[in-house]
Order: sequence, then structure tokens, then C-alpha cells
Amino acid sequence: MIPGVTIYEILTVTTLLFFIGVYGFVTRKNLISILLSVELMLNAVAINFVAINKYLYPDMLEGVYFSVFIIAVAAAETALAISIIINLYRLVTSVDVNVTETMKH
Amino acid sequence: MEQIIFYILSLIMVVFAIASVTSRKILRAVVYLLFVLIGIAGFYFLIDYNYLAAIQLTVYAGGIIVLFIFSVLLIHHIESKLEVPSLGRRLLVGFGSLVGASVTLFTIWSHPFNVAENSTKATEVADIGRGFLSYGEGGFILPFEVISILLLAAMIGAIIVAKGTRLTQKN
Amino acid sequence: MDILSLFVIVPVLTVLILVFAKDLKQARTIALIGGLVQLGMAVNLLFEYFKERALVPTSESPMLFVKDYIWFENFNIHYTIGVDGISVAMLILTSIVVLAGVFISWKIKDLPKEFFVSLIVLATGVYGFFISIDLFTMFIFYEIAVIPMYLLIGIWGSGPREYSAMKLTLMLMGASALLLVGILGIYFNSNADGGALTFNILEIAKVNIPFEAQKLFFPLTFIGFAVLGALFPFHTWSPDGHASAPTAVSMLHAGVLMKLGGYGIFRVAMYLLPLGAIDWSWFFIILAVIGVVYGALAAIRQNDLKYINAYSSVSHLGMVLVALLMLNKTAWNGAILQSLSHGFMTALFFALIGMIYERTHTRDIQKLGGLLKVLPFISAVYIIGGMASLGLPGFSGFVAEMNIFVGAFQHQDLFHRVATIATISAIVVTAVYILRVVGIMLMGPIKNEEFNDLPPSTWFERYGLYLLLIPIIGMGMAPLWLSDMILDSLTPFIARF
Amino acid sequence: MDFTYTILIPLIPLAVFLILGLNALKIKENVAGIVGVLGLLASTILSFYTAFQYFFKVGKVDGVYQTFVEKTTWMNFTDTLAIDMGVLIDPISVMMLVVVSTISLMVHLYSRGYMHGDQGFTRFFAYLSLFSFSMYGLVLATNLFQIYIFWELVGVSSFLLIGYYYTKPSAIAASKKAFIVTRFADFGFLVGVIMIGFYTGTFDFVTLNDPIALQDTASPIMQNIGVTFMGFSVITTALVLIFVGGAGKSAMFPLHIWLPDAMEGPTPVSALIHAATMVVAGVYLVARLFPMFHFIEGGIALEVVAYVGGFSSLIAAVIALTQYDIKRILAFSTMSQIGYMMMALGISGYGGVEGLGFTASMFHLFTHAMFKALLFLGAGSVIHAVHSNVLQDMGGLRKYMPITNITFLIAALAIAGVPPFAGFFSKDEILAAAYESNQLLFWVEWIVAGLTAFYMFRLYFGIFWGKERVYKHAPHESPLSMTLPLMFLAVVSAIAGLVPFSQFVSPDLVGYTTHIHMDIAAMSVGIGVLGIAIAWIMYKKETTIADKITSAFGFFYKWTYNKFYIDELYLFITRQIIFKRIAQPFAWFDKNVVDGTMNLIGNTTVDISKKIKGAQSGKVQDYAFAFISGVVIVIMVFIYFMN
Repeated sequence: MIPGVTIYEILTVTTLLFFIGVYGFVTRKNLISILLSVELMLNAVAINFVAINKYLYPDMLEGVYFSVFIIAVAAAETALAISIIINLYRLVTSVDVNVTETMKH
Repeated sequence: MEQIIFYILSLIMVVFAIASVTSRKILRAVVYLLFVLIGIAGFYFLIDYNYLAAIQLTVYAGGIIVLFIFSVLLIHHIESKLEVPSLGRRLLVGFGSLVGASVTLFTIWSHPFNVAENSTKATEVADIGRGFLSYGEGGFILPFEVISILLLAAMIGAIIVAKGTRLTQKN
Repeated sequence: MDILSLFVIVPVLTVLILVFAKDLKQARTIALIGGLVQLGMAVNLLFEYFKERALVPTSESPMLFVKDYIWFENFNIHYTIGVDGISVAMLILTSIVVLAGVFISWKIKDLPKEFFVSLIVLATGVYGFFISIDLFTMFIFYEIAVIPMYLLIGIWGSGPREYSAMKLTLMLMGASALLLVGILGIYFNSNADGGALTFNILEIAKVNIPFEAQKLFFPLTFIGFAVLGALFPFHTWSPDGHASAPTAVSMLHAGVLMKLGGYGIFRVAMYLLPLGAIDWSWFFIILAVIGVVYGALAAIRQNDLKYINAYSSVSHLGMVLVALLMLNKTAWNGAILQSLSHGFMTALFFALIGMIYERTHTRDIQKLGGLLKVLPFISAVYIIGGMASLGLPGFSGFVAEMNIFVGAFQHQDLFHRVATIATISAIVVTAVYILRVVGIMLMGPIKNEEFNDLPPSTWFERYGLYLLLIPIIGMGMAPLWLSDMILDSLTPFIARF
Repeated sequence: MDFTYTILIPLIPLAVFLILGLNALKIKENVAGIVGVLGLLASTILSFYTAFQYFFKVGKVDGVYQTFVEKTTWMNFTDTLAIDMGVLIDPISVMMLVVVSTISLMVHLYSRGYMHGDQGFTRFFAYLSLFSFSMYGLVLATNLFQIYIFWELVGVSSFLLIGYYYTKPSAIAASKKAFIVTRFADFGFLVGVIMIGFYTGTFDFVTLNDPIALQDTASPIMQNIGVTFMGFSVITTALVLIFVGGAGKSAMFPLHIWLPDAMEGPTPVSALIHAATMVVAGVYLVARLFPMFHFIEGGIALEVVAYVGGFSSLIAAVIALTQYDIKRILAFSTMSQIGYMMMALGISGYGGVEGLGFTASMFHLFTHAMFKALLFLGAGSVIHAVHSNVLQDMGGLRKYMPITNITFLIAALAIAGVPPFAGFFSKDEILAAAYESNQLLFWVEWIVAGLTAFYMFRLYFGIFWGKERVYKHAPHESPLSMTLPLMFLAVVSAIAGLVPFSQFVSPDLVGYTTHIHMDIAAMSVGIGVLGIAIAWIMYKKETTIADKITSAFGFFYKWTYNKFYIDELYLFITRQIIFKRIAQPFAWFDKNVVDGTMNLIGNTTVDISKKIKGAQSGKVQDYAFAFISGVVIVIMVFIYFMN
């Protein structure tokens, strides 16, 4: 619990972060940038877990556990995503989502 | 004191987040994201979860960002600029995000949170470790193990995918 | 093994063996043997039916050879099969047309194995449909019959085949959606008198489904089947579909598949929802009579042989629908005879059109002429078919149409009278378009020098034609046994009205 | 007496038809001819044997001719209504058997010569056999439906024979016209038959024609006599409709247009079908149902028959005056003579001498069949020699074709009503009957008799006398196979009038004696001779009188020459109205409106799906945005509306 800071303020910050992530996710065309935005969103959510755990249920640690899981999953996901991106780049020499649409066919 | 630090951190996070999603150079975007992630780690420190802050720093700031930078370096010329989406799209999505944010904020602010006052219980790393490894009631041993397998699988998968064609061709 | 299930098993076995066929020769031989076995079974069934019927009168058991296997217990879905005189007649029709179709496709060029497989899968669906007593099983067989059509037209067709195949499939699928709603409606009302929900037609026939439900579900079921029976204005798939389809498929489609419509209407919509039928008959009579006159008139102005035949089918099948809606035994008898007769005739026509097209590479009657001189056999059969189609005595069409007219005339009110007279007037128009084709295409001078040395008909083509001609003439010459068999089977139906 | 064997009379030609028809391409000409002739000979012998048995041995019991019926059920409509097939033996059916057999046999014999060397010889004989089969079946029919069945079969054999020269466009058109016009008439017939079946509960002739039941309103067949349609009893309506069918086949105005065109067929066919047998089927049909026509509502339907017959005979005779195609002249003459028969039936009463009209009609049918067949066969012989149908190409042929000349003259005298030839007796009876019951019709027919004599002799003089033309090949007499039937028929035409017909054929089956009505005979012979005399003056030598008269009557001549433009009227109705204004729009409507609607539904679906497909871009970002927007919207809904 941070003295002088209410949960509202924390959640406001995380909400802003989350929607900045959304904005980036939708507007960006580059796959790596999209992945960056996803990371932003994931972190915003992780903070939420932690903050709510601390402010509402300080005696428990579930929020922390989930944050750890999120971080772990994010790490795995990023590693895999980047390997895919690199492989894709080899194939089509581009990481633009519009170009990679050819995969649909 | 903590209040001021929080505000500074918040400001840094939001500003660099915006910079990260709008920057036209990918490497800068990654660096801006690094700042955001460090800000989050600071936030964890503030909130007195030191362990989490440490993980945040090592895994995110240390691992993931490095991965990003490597891949960016592999794929892009450092000076190459990202394509900017059309103004209409940016406005539309920006407006949408703004509406979404305001709706969420409105919901948050109008919700009476039942804040538990006066809890001073310090969090120890040992507690977290015990929680992860407990197989009693409320224990997280199963998800913990699943995550470890997931990480392993992701690792192998990443190697295979990245090595790609040659491995699969042999089969 | 019961003799009815064989009608599903034999085609399935044929398909399984066909999968191993290597080339056209093997494929067609297997298909031919399969077709012959089916024809044999159908004829055998006829005799068995007569034998069994002599012991068990219709009043005791409307269906014979009934077998019942539980299929999906939770919804009380059974695989229930059985036949009465109507289904026996339909089975014979199917087996003959399938065999004739195999003969006509004797020299199919592309993908022969796949072609015969699709053809026989279609036949399986039709056989299954005619023997089912369970609504759900019936519906499944219906779908089995309709789906291969898309492939058959889409792959082996000619002209704008994809458009036609798509149109046909979409319209029939749309219809089966309506039909499914209708069938489910019947199902969920089948416990109206207490008891369990059931799909069994014979069980449902004992239940008094409330009038409101009948009124609601009759049109759904009726239209669902009538689209297949080319009810105006849902007939438009038929000219395009037939024009694009390969010969054997047109034969099977017009000859057999379209009969599913009339049969389904009779067996499901009218038998299970009699009050709905009475309530709605005026409306559908109007549509059907329009179809009769309109199909005939539209046929006058067509130049493509297949279009002429397709519109003529609209007209003839319109008569089936009119007759069904007249709600008396004579007209129903006529409707069923007309279904059979039209099945044979239209299959014959499509076979002939296929042969003519194969030789001259055109179906435009304005470009053809004097074929009687160069293709005497085919032309003579065409004339005979034409005479049968315009209801000449001595052929099946006459027998059927007379029953329809006499039956339709039993109603004394002005509405039915006008409908009847309009329907009868179609025979004049039919004569006009048949003679137009005969006059332009078969008679007259030869319009194209190349036609002088067209190859004559081959033995398998002749077998196919004979196979179809025999029942047409047989029915026309000695209709008594057939019409009595059908009349007898109609008693449970008339008891519902 | 068992007349079951008469079933063989139609079945033998059917067998011949099957044999020849199935092997039309294999059987040689002379074999086909012999098989055909022998088959028909067998039928003819059986017919004559039947006639002998019936009229002289077993037919008459207590002075009344009995009706013998042998039948079997062919198809059941309802529990009470069924179609039977069988044979019905009574005076008129036996009389018709004789007529059909005689003419058909003669035509078969004649055709062997006439069609010699034709490519489709076997086919021709197959068709002839088919026709004989159908005609016998029609004659022997036991009920209305059976007669309808064979009616149609006769129609189709007529169609096949008219279109025999199937590469000739005019023959195709004529065959189509004949079939469709008679089919249209049969539509009326069929409705009439169904009405009779529905309202009386039977199709059976014996039941329907029972005079006692017809006069008793309580009898089952009269149960619906009270049901009316447009002021008439439904049964009267039905009878009129049946007469429409008969009028179609017998070429009564206004359904006569097919008959002149039907002359496109080979001449023996014209003689057999379009002169002697099939075209009188309408007369036979009315005669078959005569008791019904007579008793139902006092014979209103019969009056229709009388006036239609009378008018047809007049109009046909007038048209025949101006035609040049010799077969068409004979065709119009046929129409005119059938009009006579119809008229005679129409004015006839029922019992005893009252039934003179009926007897006369049947008598005229009999004699007319003989001399008209002779005329056609003679015309065929001429055409065979000259290779033309047109009167202008002929003249002076008497020197080249003596037998044809004499036989033709006998037939012409017979049709003109000159005693003692057959036509005189039958025509005299008709006129006498008309005189008794309807003066107007009598005078009409009297004038027609004069016109007939005139145009027949215009034809005769035109062919055999008049100016001699230049022929490419010198005309020669036809071979014996053709002249033999001519001579036989000439003999019959000369003496057939002496048969005491009223003894055998009368509506009430009793029989009575007639005598020649001297006053009427004098009048009819007078006008006949006058007609012949005028023709003699105008056409025996080449004169210009005809041309002068023609120009004097300019407008009227043009109308009659063009057959009063009735063909053009029909053409206008079918081409312009039915084809162009009805069928064409229907086809258009189907292609564009009905199909268009269906396509519109399809295309709209496709368009919508394309638009939706645009949204379904495969871009995860767009999905995510949509998803998040959706979530936001759902939350908003929850916030603002759920609370």
C-alpha cells in the first residue's frame, strides 16, 4: 500500500496504459510493434492484479502469483512470436501484417 | 514522498507508453517500452513487492527487451522508418481507445472499492515460494509446473520455428 | 437381412467396390452390375409385395416389411423402414432410371469412377428416402440425395455449370431448411394426445396434431418439398440446372429426384397434417395451376432442348401438385401415376437429348433439322416420347392425366372447376411445343451438311432407351394392376381427410 | 351370339403395325405391301362376316336390333367409375366396320401402286395399319373414354400420315396444324367426357343411351339433370363440348382449317383418312350418342349440331367453287358433305320414320365414303400421271386415262346426286328429312346440292376435258394395282344406293321402310343437273365465261378464293396473340422476373457476404479492435441500461 495513493489512481494509470496498448495494437502494422503493444497491455493487467491484491486483500498473495504467471507466459509468448517473425521474415522479407495476409490462402 | 514518486512514475509510464506506440523508429519504440517496464518495476518496489519487481527487471527489462532488440536488429535497418497508418485510422482508433478508457475509468471510479485499511503485513519471498510449491489447499504447484513445461515447450518451439526450413525439410 | 435395407446396402457396397475400380471399363461394369442387381431387387420386391399384401390387407397394416432399429434413443430417432404400393412403384422407377443412366453414361470421359460413385450415392439417398418411415431418417436420406447433385453438375456439367450447380444447391438447401423446421414442428407436436415425441410417420398419423400447429407447419413442409417438385415460383433452378447437368444426371434428377418432392408432400405434409392441407389447398392450387399453364407456355418459346424439357417438367409436375391438392383418391392416384410416368418420360427425353447433343454438339433446335433421316432410331423414339408426353393414349402420360382430370373434376365449386379446366387446357399447349420440336428438329430438310454422317445409336444407348420405353408403354397399355395397387395403398391416406 | 372374335378386327392391324413399325428399315417394299394388305384383308373378311352375322342372322330379335357388348376393365377411377375396353356391336358400328374395311382395303391395294418405289414404303404401310387399328377401335368402342382413347390415336396416325413427306416444310406445317387444331377440339371433348362421367356416373354407351332411362328423371344417369351451367343443364353443355370434339375431327366450321392443308399427305391417305373414315368420326360420335342428344333437354345440343352442320356445308361449297388445287376442292367438298351428315343428324327425330334424318345421315356417310374415296383415288391417279395438283396444269386427260375418266365421272355423278347413283338416294333422304323438320336448312342444303354439282363438274371437265396442256411426259393410265380399286369403288358407288338402309339403321334400332320422295327428288336432281349444265357450258370447252364471272364478282371471289381469310385469322390469333403476346412474355417473365427475383436474392446474399468478407479481413488487429469495441459497448449497455 502506497501511502497517499488511492487504488483509483493506480487503476487509472493502468487503464491508460492498457488503452495505449490497444491503440498501438490496432494502428501498428509492423509485427514487432504489435508485439510491443501486447506487452504493454499485459503489464497493465499485471499491475492491476498486484494493486488489487495489495489494496483489497493484503493478507493473500494470489495477485502476485498471477503476475508471475503472466510474466512467464509473456516471456514464452514473446520468444515464440519473435522466432515466428524471424522465420516469416526469411520467407517474405517483410514483417508487415498486410503482406503476411498471403498466408491466408 | 511515496506519493510524489508514484506520480512521477505514472507520468513516465504513460508518456513513454505513448511514445512507444507512436514512435516511427522501431528501435526507439523498444527503448521507450524498456522505460515503461522499468517504471512498472519501480511501481512494484513502491507497493512493497520486491520479488516481483526483481522478476520484472530481469525477465522483462533484461530478457524480453533484449530479444526484441535482437530481432529488430536482425530484421530492420536501424534508420528505417515505420509506416504511419492513415490519419483516419489513427483518429478512429484513438477515439475508440479514448471511449474505452473513459468507460473503464468511469466504471472504476464509480465502483466503491472495499479497501482493507491498516494492514501492515510485510510480504516475504519465502511466502511466495511456499505458495508456489504448496500442494495443499490453495497451492499453486500445478500451474507452476505447467508454466515450467510451457516455457520448455516455448523454448523448443522457438528453436524449431526459427531454424525452420532445414529441420523440416529433412523429414 | 430384410429385403428393404438391401436397397441401401447394395448401392453402398457398389460404391465401396467402385472405389477400387481402375478405369472406365471397370467402373461402368461395376455400376452396371450394381444397377442390374437393384432392378432385380425392385422387381422381386414387387412380387413379394403382392404376395404379402394378399395375406395382410391394407386396413390392417398400411406398410409392409416394416423393420425398426433404434438409432438415437434420446430423441426417439429410429431407422424405421417399410413400403406400401406407392413406395414400391417409386423404387421400381428409381432402379430403372438408375440403370438407364448407367447405360447412357457408358462412355463418360472425365473421372469415370468418381462420376459413377456420385451417381450411385445419389441413388442411395433416393432409395433410402422412399423406404423410410421415420421422418428424421427420411430427411437424412433426402440430404444424401441432394448433395451429390452439386458435384455432378459442378464437375461434369456444361455451360455455366458452376452458376447452375450453385443455384440448384442453394435453392434446395433453402427448401430443406424450411422442411427441417416443418419436420421438427411435426415432431414437437407428435405428443399432442399424450405419449412420447416420435418421428415415426405411422405413429404420428394416429395423433391429432392441433389445428393451429397444422396450419403453421403445413406450408413449411409443403414448400420445403415443393421446391424440389418445381412449384411455381420456386422452379427456376430446374431449367438452368438441367441445362448444365450431364445427361445421366439430368435423367436421374428430373426422373427421380424431383419425384421426392411430390412423394414427400404426400407422405409427410398431407398425411400428417391433413387439416393444414385442407386449409391451405386453395393457395397452393393457385400456384400449382399457374405452374402447369406457365411451364407449358414458357416451353413454347424456348430453343434449347433441355430448357424445353425442363419447362415441360415444370408443367407436368405442376399437375402432380394440383392433383395432390385435389384431396381425393382418383386425383392422388393420378398424381402418383404422373410422377412415375413423368419420371420415365423425362429420363427418356434427357437421354435422347444427350445423344443428339453428343452427335451434333448443339441443343438449339433452330440449328438442327431432318434428324429423322440421319438418326432414325433416336428420332423415332423421340417422337414416341413426345407423344407420351402430350398424353397420347397407349402411353403412361394419358393414364396419369386422365386420373388427374377425373379426380380434379370431383369438386363442384367454381374455383376448383376453373383450376381443373386450366389444367386440362395445358394438354393443348403441350401438343404445341412437342410438335414444334418434332417439326423443326426431326422433320424438315437437313440444315447442316455435317449431319449427314452422324454415327447411329449404339447398343448400350438402345438398351437405355428400351429400358425406359417399356414401362412407358406398359403403363399406358395395361394400367389396371398398377393403378389398383396404388389405389389400395391410398386408403389410409383418404381416411385422414 | 358371341362376338368376341371381333376383337381381332382391330388387333390384326395392330400386329401388322408392330411388325412393320419395329422393322421399318429392314423390311423390303413388296414384303411390307403384302403383309399390310393381307392383314387388312383378314380384318375385312372378319368385318364382312360380322356384318353378315349381325344383320342377317342373329342381330334382330323380335324386330329390334340387339346390342352386343364384350368388355373388360382397363382402369379404375373410383369405386364406381372405370374405363372399360371392349367391343360394342350394333347397327351403326357394324355399318362403320364395313365402310372402314372396304375403303381401307382398297387404299391398301391402291397404295402398293401409288407409293411404289418410295423410300418410306414400309413406314407408310405401318402408319396405315396403325390408322386402321385406331379407327376400328374407335368404331367398336363401348364407352366414351374408349372412344376418346382411339380418337386420339386416330389423330396421331393422321398426324403421322400427313407429315409422311417429313422433309417438306408445308407437310410438316400441315401435320402440326391438323394435330393441334384437332387437339384443341379434343380438349372440349375430354372436358365433355369427364363431365358426363361425373354427372351421370358412367361412360358406358349402353347405359347412357337407354331411352327409357333418358326419359325418366329418377334414373341414375339423370340424377344431375337439374344442375345447370349458364342456363343449360350440365349434360347439355357436356354434349355440346363432345360435339366440339366431333366438329374438330370432322372439320366443321370454324375448326375446319386443318382439312385443306391435310391434303399435303399422300393421296391414298387423303382418300382413306381425310375423306372416308376419320373425318366422319365426328358424325359417328354424334350418332353414337344420338339418344342422349335427342332426349336431354329436348335436343338443344342437337340443334347446335344441325346449324353448325348446315352452315359448314354451305361455306365449304362456296369456297370449293374457286379453288384450283384439285385435292383441296375435294377436301372442301368433303367438309361440305360432312356438314350434310351433321345437319341430317341434327334435324332427326327418334322413333320410326321420325328417325329418317339419322338413317339418312348414316346412309350418306356410307355412300359418301365410297364415292369420295373414289374421287380421291382418281385424283391420285391423275396426280400420279401429271405430277401436279393444280387444275391449270390439267386438261383433256380423258384420252390418256380412260379408266380414271370413267370412274371419276361415276363418282362425280354420284356426289352430284344424279340417279341412279348412290349419292342420289342418300341425299334425297337427307333433303326429305330436312324438309319435314326445318325449312331453312332444307333450302340451304338444296342450294348446296346445286353448288356441289357445279364445282364437281368444274373439276371433272377441268381435268378430263377443256384445253389440252403440254405435258412433259405423255400422261398414261395408272397400273392395274391402282385402277382395280378404282373400278371396284366405281361399281359400289353406282349401286350402293339400292341398299335398303333404313331396314338396318335407325335410331330406335327397329328399322322401317322408306321410299323415294318424288317431289324433293325432282327438285334436287333439277338443281344438280342445272349445276352440271352450267359447268358444261363454262368448262367443257375453253371459254372466257369463267373469267368474266370471276371479274364480275371481284370482291366476293377474292374472299372465297382466300377461304374467307379464316386461316389468316387463326394465324393472327396463334402467332400474334398466343405466341407473341402470351408465350413470349411468359418466357420473358420467367427469365427476368421469377428467375430475376431468385437471382436477386442470391446476388444480394453474395453482395452482403462480400461486404462482411471485407470486415473478415484476416487482420488480427481489426478483430481485436472489434472485440474491444464490443466489450466496451457491452459494458456501456450494462452500465446505462441494465441499472
